[in-house]
Amino acid sequence: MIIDHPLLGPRDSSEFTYMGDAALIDRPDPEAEDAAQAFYEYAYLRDNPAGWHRELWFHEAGDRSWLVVTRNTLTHEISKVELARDVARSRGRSR
Amino acid sequence: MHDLTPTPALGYEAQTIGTVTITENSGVALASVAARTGHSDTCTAELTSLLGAAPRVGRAVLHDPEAGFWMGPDQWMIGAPMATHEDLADQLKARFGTAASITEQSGAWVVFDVTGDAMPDMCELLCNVAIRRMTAGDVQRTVIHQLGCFVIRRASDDHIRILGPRASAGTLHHALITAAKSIA
Amino acid sequence: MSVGSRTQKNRLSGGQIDRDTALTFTFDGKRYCGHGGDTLASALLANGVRLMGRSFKYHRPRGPLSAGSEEPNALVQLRSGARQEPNTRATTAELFDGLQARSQNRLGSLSCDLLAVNDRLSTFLTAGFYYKTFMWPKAFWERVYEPVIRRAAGLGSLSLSEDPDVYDKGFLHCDLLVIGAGPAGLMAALTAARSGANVILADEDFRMGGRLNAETLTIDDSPGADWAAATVAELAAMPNVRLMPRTTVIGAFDHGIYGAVERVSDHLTVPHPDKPRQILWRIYTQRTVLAAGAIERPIAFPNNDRPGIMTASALRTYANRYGVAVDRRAVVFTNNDDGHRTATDLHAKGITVTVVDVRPETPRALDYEVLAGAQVTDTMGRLGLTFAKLRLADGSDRIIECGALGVSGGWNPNLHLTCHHRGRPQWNARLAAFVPDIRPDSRPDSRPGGLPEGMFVAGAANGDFSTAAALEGGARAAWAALDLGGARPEIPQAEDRPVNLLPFWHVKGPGRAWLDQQNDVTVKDVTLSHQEGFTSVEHLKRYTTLGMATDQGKTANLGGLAIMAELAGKSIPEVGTTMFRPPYTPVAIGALGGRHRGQQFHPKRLTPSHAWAEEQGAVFVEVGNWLRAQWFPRVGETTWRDSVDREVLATRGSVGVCDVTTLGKVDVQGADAAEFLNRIYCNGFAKLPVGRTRYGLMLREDGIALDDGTAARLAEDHFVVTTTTANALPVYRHMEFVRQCLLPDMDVQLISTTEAWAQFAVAGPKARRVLEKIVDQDISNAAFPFMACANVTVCGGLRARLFRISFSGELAYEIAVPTAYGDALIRRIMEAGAEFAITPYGTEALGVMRIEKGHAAGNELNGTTTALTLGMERMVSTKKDSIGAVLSRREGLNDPDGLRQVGIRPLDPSAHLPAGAHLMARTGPVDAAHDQGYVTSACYSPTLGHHIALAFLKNGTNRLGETLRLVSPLTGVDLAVEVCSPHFVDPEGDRLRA
Amino acid sequence: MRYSGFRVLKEALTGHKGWRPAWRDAAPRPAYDIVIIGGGGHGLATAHYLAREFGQSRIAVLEKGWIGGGNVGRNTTIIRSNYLLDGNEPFYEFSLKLWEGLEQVLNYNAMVSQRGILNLIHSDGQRDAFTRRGNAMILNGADADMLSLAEIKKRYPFLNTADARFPIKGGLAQHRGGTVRHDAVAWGYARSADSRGVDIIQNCKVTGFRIENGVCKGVETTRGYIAATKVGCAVAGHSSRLMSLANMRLPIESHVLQAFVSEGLKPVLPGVITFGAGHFYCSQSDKGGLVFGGDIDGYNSYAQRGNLPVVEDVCEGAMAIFPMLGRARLLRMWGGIMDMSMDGSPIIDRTHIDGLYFNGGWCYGGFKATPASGFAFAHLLATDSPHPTASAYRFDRFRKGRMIDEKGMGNQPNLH
Repeated sequence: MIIDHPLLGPRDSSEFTYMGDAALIDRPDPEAEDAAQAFYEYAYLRDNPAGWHRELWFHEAGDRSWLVVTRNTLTHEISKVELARDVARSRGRSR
Repeated sequence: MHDLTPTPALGYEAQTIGTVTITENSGVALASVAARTGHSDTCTAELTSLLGAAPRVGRAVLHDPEAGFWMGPDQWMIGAPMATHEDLADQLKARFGTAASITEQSGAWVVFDVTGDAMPDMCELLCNVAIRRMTAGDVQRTVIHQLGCFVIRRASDDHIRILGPRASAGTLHHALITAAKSIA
Repeated sequence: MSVGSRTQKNRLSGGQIDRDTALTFTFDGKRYCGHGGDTLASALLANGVRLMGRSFKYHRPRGPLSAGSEEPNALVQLRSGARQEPNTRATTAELFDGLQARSQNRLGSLSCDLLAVNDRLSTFLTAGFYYKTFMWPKAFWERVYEPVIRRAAGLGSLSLSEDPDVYDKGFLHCDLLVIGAGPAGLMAALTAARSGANVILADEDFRMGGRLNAETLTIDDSPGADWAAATVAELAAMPNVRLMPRTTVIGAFDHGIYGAVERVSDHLTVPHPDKPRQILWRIYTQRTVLAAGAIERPIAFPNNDRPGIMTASALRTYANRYGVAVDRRAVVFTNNDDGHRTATDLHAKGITVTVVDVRPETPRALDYEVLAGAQVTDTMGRLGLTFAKLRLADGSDRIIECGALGVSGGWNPNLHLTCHHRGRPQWNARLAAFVPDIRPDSRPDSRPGGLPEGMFVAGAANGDFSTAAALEGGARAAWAALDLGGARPEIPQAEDRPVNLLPFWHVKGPGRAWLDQQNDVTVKDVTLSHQEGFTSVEHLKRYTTLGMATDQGKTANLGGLAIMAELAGKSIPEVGTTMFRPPYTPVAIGALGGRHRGQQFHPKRLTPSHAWAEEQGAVFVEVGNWLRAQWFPRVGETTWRDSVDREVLATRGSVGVCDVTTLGKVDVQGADAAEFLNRIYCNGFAKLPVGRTRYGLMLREDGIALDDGTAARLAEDHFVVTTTTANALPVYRHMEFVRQCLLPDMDVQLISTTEAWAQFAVAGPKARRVLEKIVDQDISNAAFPFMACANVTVCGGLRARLFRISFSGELAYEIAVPTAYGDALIRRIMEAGAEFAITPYGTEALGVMRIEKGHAAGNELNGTTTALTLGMERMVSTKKDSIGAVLSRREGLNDPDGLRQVGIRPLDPSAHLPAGAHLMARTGPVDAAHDQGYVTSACYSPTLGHHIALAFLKNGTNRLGETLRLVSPLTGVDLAVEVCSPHFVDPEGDRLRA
Repeated sequence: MRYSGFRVLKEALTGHKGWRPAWRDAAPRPAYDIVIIGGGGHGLATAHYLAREFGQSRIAVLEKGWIGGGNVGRNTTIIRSNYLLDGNEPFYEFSLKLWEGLEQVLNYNAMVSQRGILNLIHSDGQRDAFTRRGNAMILNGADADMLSLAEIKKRYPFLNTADARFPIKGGLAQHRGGTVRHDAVAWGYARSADSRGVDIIQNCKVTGFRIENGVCKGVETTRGYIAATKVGCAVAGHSSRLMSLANMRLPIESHVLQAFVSEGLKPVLPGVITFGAGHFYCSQSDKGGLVFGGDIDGYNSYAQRGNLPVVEDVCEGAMAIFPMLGRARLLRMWGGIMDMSMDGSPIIDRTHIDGLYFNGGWCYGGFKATPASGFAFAHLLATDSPHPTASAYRFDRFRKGRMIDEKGMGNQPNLH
């Protein structure tokens, strides 16, 4: 597969390491009442869609960026690639 | 002044196979510069004053004595002659202060210069870079025989510089020699 | 009379062979002569040899069915010795001087194969018979039946010695990849190349031109083969074109990546030294034109598998391209006009030919016999065709003497690669064949079952069978693929005959009619398969093995489908479709392995002291890709234990040194570095003072221990984190994930510096005395206490890092210098330590000392242990958030009866404790249900004089002093042990602080 | 109709007129006691054991395509019970024992071949881990044998021991492990279930569950509504898609695993062998093809195809230990959809919806589990209590922190 890196352009997926659903960015609040349940769902439950999937890839043999890749799990077509850091910020994560 | 002598990663003689010459270059001091949060502009400015320009994404600035290339977002690798810049990291720290995180990298890398007409054919057997599309100053981090390497297209058309992990210098050199023989 | 042609009784005039080069070769030991440009098959046929192999199941005599890579029958064992190469298609094997080939899958000689008895038993050996028998008596399957079956099965054999040839892999990038160099492919390549695009043209054949080399038709009034040669020459002269003959594109992978195998040396007696036999190319292309042509399909009729019976186009190819008459008397059996083209060409070569056409209305021929409405109903000839039996239009029978029978059931577009993204071919009734699915919504690759992204199909592969249509289609495909504007390219003049065909699949009647010739699948087998309910195409394939042979049923699948459709009373597309998976043709495993063999399988990582350690005669061990000194044998030491015990005692007694460069090192800088580590480690780091080091435990988010190590604070905004050797990469990746994805606004920067620093542990009571001679600064206990760290200088000013940390439990330091100075430093340390008899120690002694201290390592951090298991529960801070904190509180991970780390010592001091042994109650049953835990690490402790071990024991912390039974049934160990503290040596840690 | 050598002879002599379909191509009835979704190995085995062992009747198996078309028809055919953890080993040993008597039970020759499986050892750490595992196997009543390099070389003389990057130091063998003709397993179970009255309904895709007040009443299908007292789901790689119809999210990701077969060759490999320092395992089928595989591609996929890097990785492993394979040719590659669970172990459990049961999360190890999975699922469906050997395969183990993590890789499915 080829991942169109937002900074570097097309790169072979073998340069990357895969982690999984980009929902892993949305780490729950450990202080929350339902933290135990929230962390259980966060760590273990997946939508696992047959179709479009937002997922995390690490450019291990490249610029060491974590990327959020939107890929179709039925066809492997990739429609969007973003820097995970930008996505994380846009989802309200900071420090 | 200390009395320890450095040893090169391999210390092999330059080797010419067919038209390709492979040379270990142990004369390069290296240090990385990573911009602290909110200081990328300061870093860009400093890099410009140091190299004449801040290396853009996927590019190197082939400048003397210091040269530099882009490593990652807000991160650059600076290289300079070991003879004059062994303390490159300290020099850079002094220059960038708290605007950047400086990390000494000299020991981490083995540097090979590969030159010759058949260099592109050799690259095609080594790594997944579109070598014939690369122009002077293009840099790509890639994989050679499972090793993470930087491939830098130097000024002259038939010259690339390869930075690879020093501990695997032997493996990397073997891969280069094998490929050179294969296309010779 | 050309050289060597005296023996070639079936050699005709003409063809694209070099009659001036005589190539001698052997088949089953007999010497023959052929010419440059021959394949093994064409050369054997020229020599009058039709019998080339035996079928898989019935061991029927077989000769070539085709003249290409779709060949099911003529498989031979090529070359000899370590280069022996099973199952090679004689029809594509390029002839070279000294070629050795042997027939395979036979018992006895090829002409007298004892296993041909299976043919006599064929009525018992029908499809799937083995599922119904061999079940009694039970034990007999493995003891009797299976061994016999295994011996009989299989085709060729491997040499069993290492492949002496090497293989390369490479990467190519282009704008347009053209697959197939026939009229369509050449026209596509030409069109694209003239537009300036970077073009790769790949063809599996050693001579480009495709069918044009095998036909007599003309392009622009010159022979097609000449036009092809001229076009190839023009392309070869263009800098933006790469011509790749002898290159098979094996698969279409995601996003325009194609695998291709270039046979660099297979046409040479042996490859040139240092040159590969083959190269696996990964071709990265924007667009692809598939112009792979079409494959003629046979018609099934009784005994249609005898040597001499082949596709009509194969007969034509042998005559036109190779100047070979399979026999001087030929019959062509056809259901379409193309069969008549074969007859015409054969006749022109002086071959007596009769056309048997199933159609009542057929083209006329003046100079040879055409039998309309006739069929071939049977054939004769034990080892090769001698007679064909015909049923004429009037119902009468006729027997014709012939040694060659060409069969044409129509052509199938070669759409293999269009299926690699699970594209489903569409049925085309006019051609009675499946054609690629080129419906618009099948591109881009937006739905399963579409064409591979960026692929365009042209020529016969697309169902355009005339030469004119191929040329036009090739040009159009390139035009569309590259989105070229301007004037359309000029298309040369060529024949444009329409396809004229009456679908006809098999001749009814008694006797076996073969569909899959290699796997011996007959029409009867398909009938039985239908009768037993295996009617879907998937069931048919699996039950009868139709299309599962080395040719993937390229000539067989559609026939099988057609028969099944007939039986099920459905249309062919209703029954199913023909799908193909990569590779297009079988690929040498060596080519896919490339140079990653032997010592080069994985890279080697050498420590900075490697050369020095070798001088010391160290024994090395693989730790991941690292080579580390395991121990340093000395003269007189007979076992590894002698060396390891000495190294441990010397270190604990005086001082030892060990290269610990392999530990992962991550440079953590930035204003928020401390807070960042506070989140990464389960224990606190925010308040760690500058100049101090702290042991840290990292958890995964699921609460399980990920890794442990130390973090040294060199400055307010600068830490150096160490990881275990094995986890260096995963931990760095994890830290980057937390940094970029969870805490994106923290001011922290990470760089892995594992290899930038050479690091040595200097341990033992005399460690300080040694380092005082090396470090330029004051390192007295007061100035540099336990867990201190600092940037220092050594040997008069070399920048270095010093950490007072200890894995061994002794007074110890780790000293780091830039890697280039590692070799010099270890030598200097040895000099400085000489007066204290400093002893280099390896990973074994390191392991012994850490077990003696009860430090966890890889065997304990096995991905299922928690801080609690390791006895570090107090480290998990409840005051702050850190990765893994929340889920580490789950009940299952806090079970009071859960596993806890303990020490184990044998009651009998001479007893040996094996790691991996399990713990049982002193009395009671020994089984899984009563398992109490297991031994993680064990060693002989020279310090204590007996074996010791670390173990995980249920509720272990509260069972110190208890006697247990340690069992290892696997290795026959069963002994009594006592549970004790895991801290065997210096539990108070006084030595560390000395 | 009983199969036997005698029957084969008789039919041969009478023109094979007597053979009947191995199973009826049944049409759906309006209602069943138990509906199994998924006509793969596990679903068909479940139906067989429900009928044979638990006296259930009115059973249907719904298959969206043709039976046996999923992973049971696309795998490397290995059976073994060489597991480490108490949650797993008893179950897989139970499965292996069921394999041992399968053909006689089914009256179908699935060619169960206990030719032995060997895991190579390349480091001391690995030896410790395998020793612990071998002991766990024996303590669970299975067989295990630690072999020396010399013993291994006797069986595999052409292993690369001369020039190996990671020298072979020994191996853990399970002699009762081996291979089975995979398609025959599906057909054999189907034929047996059918003969016991089970309706096997092909080309019947489930499009929804009818759930009322937390109770599952039946399933909507492409062939109409089918009422059922109990519905069992066994659809492997498609588990998440199916259960989402009941608004369930699973601790599962679907990944592609590629497998490979070579051209037919005369016998070279006596048993099943796995490389411990790379991704490669291999056996040789009775037809002569080398059947081999390695690691999953590593990304979520339902595409049933993989990519070149993994093909190369596997063949590099092959060349590393068997450099004599260089001239053998890879004939075919395919990709299956693996239901990779969060701890690498399966789930056989009730769901929070009454009458709806789940069997999945088999990762790439489902084939060897087929008999026990079918038996245990049948047990659960028939008795509403877990089979003793499958009592750990519960949904709630993740919430409770009782993962069954053989490899210790944690909650990242592609690492298992």
